[in-house]
Amino acid sequence: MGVFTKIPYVLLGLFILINYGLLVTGIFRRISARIGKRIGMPVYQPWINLVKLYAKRSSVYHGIMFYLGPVFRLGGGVGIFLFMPLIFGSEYFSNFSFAGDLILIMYFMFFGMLGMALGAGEGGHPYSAIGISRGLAQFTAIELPLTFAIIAIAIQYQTLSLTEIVAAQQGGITHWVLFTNPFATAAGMLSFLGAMGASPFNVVRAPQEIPIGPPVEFNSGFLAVLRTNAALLHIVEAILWMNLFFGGATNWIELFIKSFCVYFFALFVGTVFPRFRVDQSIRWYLKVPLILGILAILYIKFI
Amino acid sequence: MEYIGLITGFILVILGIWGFLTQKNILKMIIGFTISDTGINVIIVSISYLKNRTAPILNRPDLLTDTVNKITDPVPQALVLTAIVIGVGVTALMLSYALRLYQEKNTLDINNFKDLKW
Amino acid sequence: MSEINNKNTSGIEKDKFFAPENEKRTVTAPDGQIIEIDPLNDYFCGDAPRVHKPHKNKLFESFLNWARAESIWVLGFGTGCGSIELYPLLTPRFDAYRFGIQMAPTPRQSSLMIISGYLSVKTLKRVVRSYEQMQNPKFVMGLGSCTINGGMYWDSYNTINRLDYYLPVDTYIAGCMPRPEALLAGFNHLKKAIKEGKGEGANKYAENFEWYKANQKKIIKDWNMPDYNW
Amino acid sequence: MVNPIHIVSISLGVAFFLGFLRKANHNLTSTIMLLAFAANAFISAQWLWAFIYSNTEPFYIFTAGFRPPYSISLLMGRNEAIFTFLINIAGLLSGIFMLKTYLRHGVYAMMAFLGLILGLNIIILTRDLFNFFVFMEVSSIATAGMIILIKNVKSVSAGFKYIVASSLISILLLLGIVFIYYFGGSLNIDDMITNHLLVSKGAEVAVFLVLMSILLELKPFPANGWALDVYEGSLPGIGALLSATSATAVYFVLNKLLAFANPYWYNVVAVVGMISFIGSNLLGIKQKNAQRLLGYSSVGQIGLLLVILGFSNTLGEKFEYIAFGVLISHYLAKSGLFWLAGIVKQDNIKNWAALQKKPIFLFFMGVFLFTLAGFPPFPSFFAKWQLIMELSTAGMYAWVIGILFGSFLEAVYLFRWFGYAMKGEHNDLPMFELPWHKILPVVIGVLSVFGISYISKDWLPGGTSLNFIPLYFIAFMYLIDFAPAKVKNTIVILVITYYSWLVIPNYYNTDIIRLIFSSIFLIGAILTLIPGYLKKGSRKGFYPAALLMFSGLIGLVESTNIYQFFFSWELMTIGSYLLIIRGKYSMPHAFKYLLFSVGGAYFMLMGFGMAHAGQASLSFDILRTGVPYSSIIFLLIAIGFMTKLASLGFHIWLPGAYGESEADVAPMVSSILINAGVFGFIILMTHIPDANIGYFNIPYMLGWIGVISALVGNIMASLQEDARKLVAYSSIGVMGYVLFGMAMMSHLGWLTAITYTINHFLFKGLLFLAIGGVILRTKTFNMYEMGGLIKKMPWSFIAVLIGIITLAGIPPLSGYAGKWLFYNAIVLKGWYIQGAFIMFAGIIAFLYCFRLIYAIFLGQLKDEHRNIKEASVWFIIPQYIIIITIMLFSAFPQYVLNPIGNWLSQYFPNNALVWNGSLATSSLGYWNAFNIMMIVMGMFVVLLLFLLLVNRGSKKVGQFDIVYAAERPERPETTHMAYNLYAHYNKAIGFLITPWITKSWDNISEWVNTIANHTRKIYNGNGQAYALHILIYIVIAYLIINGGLF
Amino acid sequence: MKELLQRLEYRFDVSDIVQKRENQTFLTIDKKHTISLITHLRDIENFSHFVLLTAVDWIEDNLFQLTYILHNPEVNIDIAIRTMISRDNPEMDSAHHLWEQVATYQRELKEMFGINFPGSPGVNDSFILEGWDDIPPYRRDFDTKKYTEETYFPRPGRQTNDPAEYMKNKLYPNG
Repeated sequence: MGVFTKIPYVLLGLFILINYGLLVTGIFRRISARIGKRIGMPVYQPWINLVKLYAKRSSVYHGIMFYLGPVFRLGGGVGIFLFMPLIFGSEYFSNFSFAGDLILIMYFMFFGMLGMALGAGEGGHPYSAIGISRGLAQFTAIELPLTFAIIAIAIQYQTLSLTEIVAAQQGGITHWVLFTNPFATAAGMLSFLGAMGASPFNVVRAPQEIPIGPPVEFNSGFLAVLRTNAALLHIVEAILWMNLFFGGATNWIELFIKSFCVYFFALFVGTVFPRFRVDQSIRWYLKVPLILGILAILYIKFI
Repeated sequence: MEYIGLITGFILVILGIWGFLTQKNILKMIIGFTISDTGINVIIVSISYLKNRTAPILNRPDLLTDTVNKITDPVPQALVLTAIVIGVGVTALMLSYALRLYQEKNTLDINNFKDLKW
Repeated sequence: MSEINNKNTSGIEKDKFFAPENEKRTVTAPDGQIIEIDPLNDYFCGDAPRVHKPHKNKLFESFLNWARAESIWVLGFGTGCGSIELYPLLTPRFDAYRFGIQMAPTPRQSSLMIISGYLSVKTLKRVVRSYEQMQNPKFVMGLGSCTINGGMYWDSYNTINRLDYYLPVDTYIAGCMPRPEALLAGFNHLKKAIKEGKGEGANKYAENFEWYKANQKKIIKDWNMPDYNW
Repeated sequence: MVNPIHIVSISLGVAFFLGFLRKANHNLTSTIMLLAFAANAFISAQWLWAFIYSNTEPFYIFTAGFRPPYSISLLMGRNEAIFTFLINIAGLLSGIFMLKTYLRHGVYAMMAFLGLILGLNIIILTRDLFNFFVFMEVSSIATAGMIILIKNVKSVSAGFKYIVASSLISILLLLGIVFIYYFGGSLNIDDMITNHLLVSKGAEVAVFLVLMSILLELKPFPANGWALDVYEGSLPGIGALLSATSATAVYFVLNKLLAFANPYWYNVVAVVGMISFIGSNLLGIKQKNAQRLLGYSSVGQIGLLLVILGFSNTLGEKFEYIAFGVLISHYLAKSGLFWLAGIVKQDNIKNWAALQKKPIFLFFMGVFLFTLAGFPPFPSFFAKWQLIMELSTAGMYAWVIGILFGSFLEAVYLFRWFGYAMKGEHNDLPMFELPWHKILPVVIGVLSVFGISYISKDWLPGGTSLNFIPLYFIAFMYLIDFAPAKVKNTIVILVITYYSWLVIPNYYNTDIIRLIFSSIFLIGAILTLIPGYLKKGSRKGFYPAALLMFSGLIGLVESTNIYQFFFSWELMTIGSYLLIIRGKYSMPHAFKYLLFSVGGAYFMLMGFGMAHAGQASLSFDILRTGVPYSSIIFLLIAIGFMTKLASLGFHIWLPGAYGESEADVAPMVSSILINAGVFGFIILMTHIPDANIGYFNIPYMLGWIGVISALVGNIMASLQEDARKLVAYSSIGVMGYVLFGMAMMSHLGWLTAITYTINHFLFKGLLFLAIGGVILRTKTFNMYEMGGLIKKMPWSFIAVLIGIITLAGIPPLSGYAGKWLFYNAIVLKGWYIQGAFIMFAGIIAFLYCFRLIYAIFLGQLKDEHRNIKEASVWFIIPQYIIIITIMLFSAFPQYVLNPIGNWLSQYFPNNALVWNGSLATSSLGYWNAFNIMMIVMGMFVVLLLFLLLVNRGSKKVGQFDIVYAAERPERPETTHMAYNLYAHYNKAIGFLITPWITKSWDNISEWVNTIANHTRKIYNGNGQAYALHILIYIVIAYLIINGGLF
Repeated sequence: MKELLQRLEYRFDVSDIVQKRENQTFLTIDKKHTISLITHLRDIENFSHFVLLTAVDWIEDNLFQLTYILHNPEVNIDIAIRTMISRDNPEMDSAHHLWEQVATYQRELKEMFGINFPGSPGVNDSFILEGWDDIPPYRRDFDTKKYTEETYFPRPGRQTNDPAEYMKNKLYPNG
């Protein structure tokens, strides 16, 4: 299939995933409200919020990077999406994964982070800088166990291609990395918590302390773009982790269910645990998840 | 007895060096040096000494024949002259140093001239 | 700081409260050039606000208004004692989230400002600044009698009597203090107003900008910000 | 041909004649004296000429009508001609130098001086022992006489100590000579040699006394306190004489007399020399007095000469060359430096900063110091190289270590001194006088250094293969140093362009690695020279130094054997040192840099020596075939390269050296120079593919060092406030990756390393240029003092943005290629744990990347920078050339990486990466650079249009129009959140970067200083104590020698 | 307490000693000796806690009364020191060197009553009122109602009751 014929399918997939991401966000707001014995906002609230933000009549910006920042940010989310095969075995929904493998996706996460950082930096707000410095610092620690987990998977399957990793996990639940290398899964899922920015690792946006961290200056359409990206990015990350550890998906239903479960994990932990300070979370990641990551490699190497 | 000159010379050299190293007064040090210098000279002369021979001065007719076996070695005697001259030169130089040092600090104690060290 | 004040005010009565941080000052650039800094002009945008007309398509505009009404983000800014009545709204008992009402941390991202009770002059300055930093469309809700006519502080030397002289108010909630139920009713009223297209406070503010500004400046004497805080 | 005896007759005659003229005009008398020296020099020169060019037979002079052994005889051979020539020239130049002194002190001083030179001439020429003694004494007395005649308060007591010591020595010497005569029956040296007269036990004692006396005359450590005091106390002119002439003559005599001694004496001489060399260089470290420092250095150099003499049999036919190289360097440099001391008239080495008032004298001093320290292209370099090679061939590694260690210690104090002179505070210091008669000898000295260098280079095997053309050009640049910087810059750029045109195409299609590195070095040179157009004035001294460095670098690439390689390496070191020290506060850092470079170079030299051992060739192949010790060779050479790569442990020089250097020097050294280490590793590792010591696999260890370097370098970079230090630490980090990649010893590992090298060259040059341009405008290095500059310097901002995207490895730019290759390499190699940590380090790079761009360009614009202009166009142009290169490399990496892969497959046969157009496929994954680029660009444009559509009519607001908790910011300084940005990170993992390495280096230097300080306390200033040292030295030597140690 | 008061009387010219509660005594001292009394209480008598500083406007006597309340936590005693200062030139020695927080009270008094405390840090900075240009509002000659009506756009038609009258009528409608 040529690149250009792929574009409609890619756009379709993008549309589905953004909406699915918004839906999941809404569902989770609802679930966490229930945990707090509230009724919670309607499931469709994220759509309304998004419409409202796009419908804001005025907006302010601070400079060219304030414009480009959200573009980079959304580019990061869309980029991960573009290079990730969604449905295993589906030629239509493998996106542009022919151009790069797992490493490309990993490093595309930085694309968005850099955009956020630059845009927020241009805003000139001290809280943005604090938030970004926290976010980046925490992210370094988060990536470490993930790196171990990915290397463990690469050793296990002798490939860095996401498609092949998923392919190798087909054929029953016991073929999932979850069972073939539980340590890698544990390390990966712990870093997933951080990657999702869920509590206890959400000090980056700490609303009470530094109003909302990096996006403090973003308004109206800029914020809308960021929100769109958040919806997309979180679900895409869930899909990535699903592909890595839980056998991927062969159809849309499986994709929805599995990614929902992965996503739910972050939510579940987040509603239960209080927030870490950033130095605490870094040190925590350099303890348990790091050891799990090393165990993952040792496990796959020697057992 | 034939080594008495040699032994005296050595004793003088050692005495001189001993004085040279232990006396704090510069003049006494110089005296120590001249003593050991003299000792060296004595040694040189006594080296040339060969038993039952005479000085290499051909003032007697009998010496003109078989000269080599009748006289002591003449070379050290030539050397000793040079050595004495040099010794005198060095002594004079040292004395002038002593004078200059005394002019500098009004003292002749070697311990007072430690401006330069380390 | 006081000395600067005194020096600056010598002789000129109207400059008595000219904020010292707004004084012109000179700095030396790295290349030796002397630069004069005029803080108000150099650091702030300072343009007057613009009227943003609603969308021409009525139907589309009403859809957008619906979204605006159903997604009210409240600026977390408690101006007076009434803010204590706001927080129960978020508890399971009242659960304002049901109505799409959320707290937002910064003015940039919020659409509703609640003036919760009496408003002293000192706070008014901050309120004006925060309000102006919110993006159009934006709404103001006056909470309690104090915002309506001064309430029990009507003759205080330092609290305003009528909020609508300073900000375009969309909804008042009477009471001293109004209970959270009253607040919910107020929110409903506000939503209705927005859906009806009456939530044009921001445009009203822009249209009557000079009047509002004159009123504000009348009581805020040490005006240390540009006329409009973008 | 004038009979050499006329040297004697002229000197004596003039000396006596002067006695009559003591009332005459001193101008006349001094002219006569100088003419006498000139005549002497002419005689020896004439003989020298004859010996060299017409193979004349050695010429014997017989006195008193007898033939030896019955009379005194003199010999004029080739060596005698050389040495007398040296001594007479030194006499002449010293005479000129001290002209004023002689004019003031009259004929007696001149007579003493003539006596000294006469004595030295004769002890060289004479073949008679007693004659030697006599003229030894004559020269001693003359020296002491000169010291006392030339009234100098300090020197009198030193002179007395001198005469005390020398008279003690003369007693021993005389005793020895007398007993030699007693036992051997002859005083003629030839006689003793040919007839083996000195074989009895008693004769050995006599020989012991004679040789020990001569050794003591050479002032061996530690029995040399008297000599040091004289060096310190006497006039510099006399110091020069003592150091250059007396020592030279006595050294020659020792050489002459060793012929009749028992062969074990060579070992004694070597040991004495080594103790002296290391000991006095150690003590020199603590020395602050310039002349005393020179004294220590003299002693050290003589020690080295003694070592060489001790190994003269081992060195064989190379002995003369080596000894001559070291001796002539010592002779010229030491007398030159003493003369400079006489010109500067500052005791404390810190006050030599006065030289900055006349920069040409700094140049002279530099020439002399580099000559002493054995840097190319000076003769001592060739000599030292050959010495190490020969000793290694003989397997004497302990001696090699000793020599290198001593040389290193010498470099420590010499270059600390040079640093003070170059960069010390000189405003309070008085200007020195510059009479012509003091300048002339120094200038002649400098010219002679160059002349001899030129002559001596060809006398070595492989010497002619050295590329001297760049050096000529450098000399030319020095000659036109007065020209405006712009003119010189143009000339240099044109020449380098022409040179690139000559060199680079040669490697096209033949040697991809050399193609890459020559491009990096030469094109990098051009790019980093472009900002030089900004400089006003003539920028003295910059271009020769820069060219020296670049010629060294390109020399590395062009070198085909270890000799050329090492030569270029040292050239590069000098050049970069001179460049780095130009920074305002960079003196201590440049010093550290030089020490590490010298230390590293000595490790390399040792390694090369071991490799050369037993193999006649000098080509790189001997590394491969240096079988028995190949692992150790690998380790030694690797340490040398690691100092340049600033790997952890050897990194402490880098941040300061790069951070404090000039704005356009920083990119030169950081993005170009540092690659020399990479190139070295490539050469090394392609020739020694694997190295194990015991159970330790050295590349494995190197890999870990790379990991830790990357980690620590990146964390350190994140915690810097100074922009240039940040980038400098990041260099440590990136070089950690490179080292790690190289150490993997796999196809992909190397490909990664080379990709990283190219990337590092590009982005680090870009960053340093951009930041240098900004700093030139803002006049501050602290990032938190900048901010908001994007509005004023958008071009620089874009450059930095591209730079950090590349650095951080964000797709689609070429940094990502490195990351992708890295993952593949790690997994294929099986270095998982290290690999994960090095990826962790790569992520930490984000922290400093963001800090760099945020703190400088984003955030709040400071008041001072409100009217600031964009960085100079001369900085912008090279940046954008680099950016275009990055873009091309990012989109079409296959054109570079594919040939590298092919080249690599000859070393690592499994071609791990398959290229299909722009699609690279490894056994693990795949990567299509061009497609990624296109997709990302397309996506970016679409999203940007979308956002523009959504936010049309957005309002641009001022810098203080931010939500500030309903307040307003008051000052940009307090609003710009940039100081200590990663405080929490420091809190979390700051313990990782406890500077224990810096501390341990500090401790080492502290220990060395303490040892030196305590040891030098034996020189307590008491003349008797010095005499006692001499005696004890002799006694211990006697016990050891007769104890059968040799 | 008694002994303490005796000691104080012995040393200082205090008057009007009124024991309001078992552990709280008010006393009056002239302006000159106030600070030395406070210092004495703090340093000798262990009154380590400064409770408050306030003022009363005795406009009829043309005086301001300053009240300093100190507390001795060891024996749980309060002493309130009253001193009268002239209303014409209201100025008092600063006590901020004894407790740092006194400066804040003094700043407030400066703003609200116009009593000056020379040397007190930041005493001239606005405290609660930003940009106040009328006479200090706590002075009794400041007519707050008039000021409000002039300044704050009172809403027409607002009815105001005197609370005392209103409650009286409501609770006891029959009088």
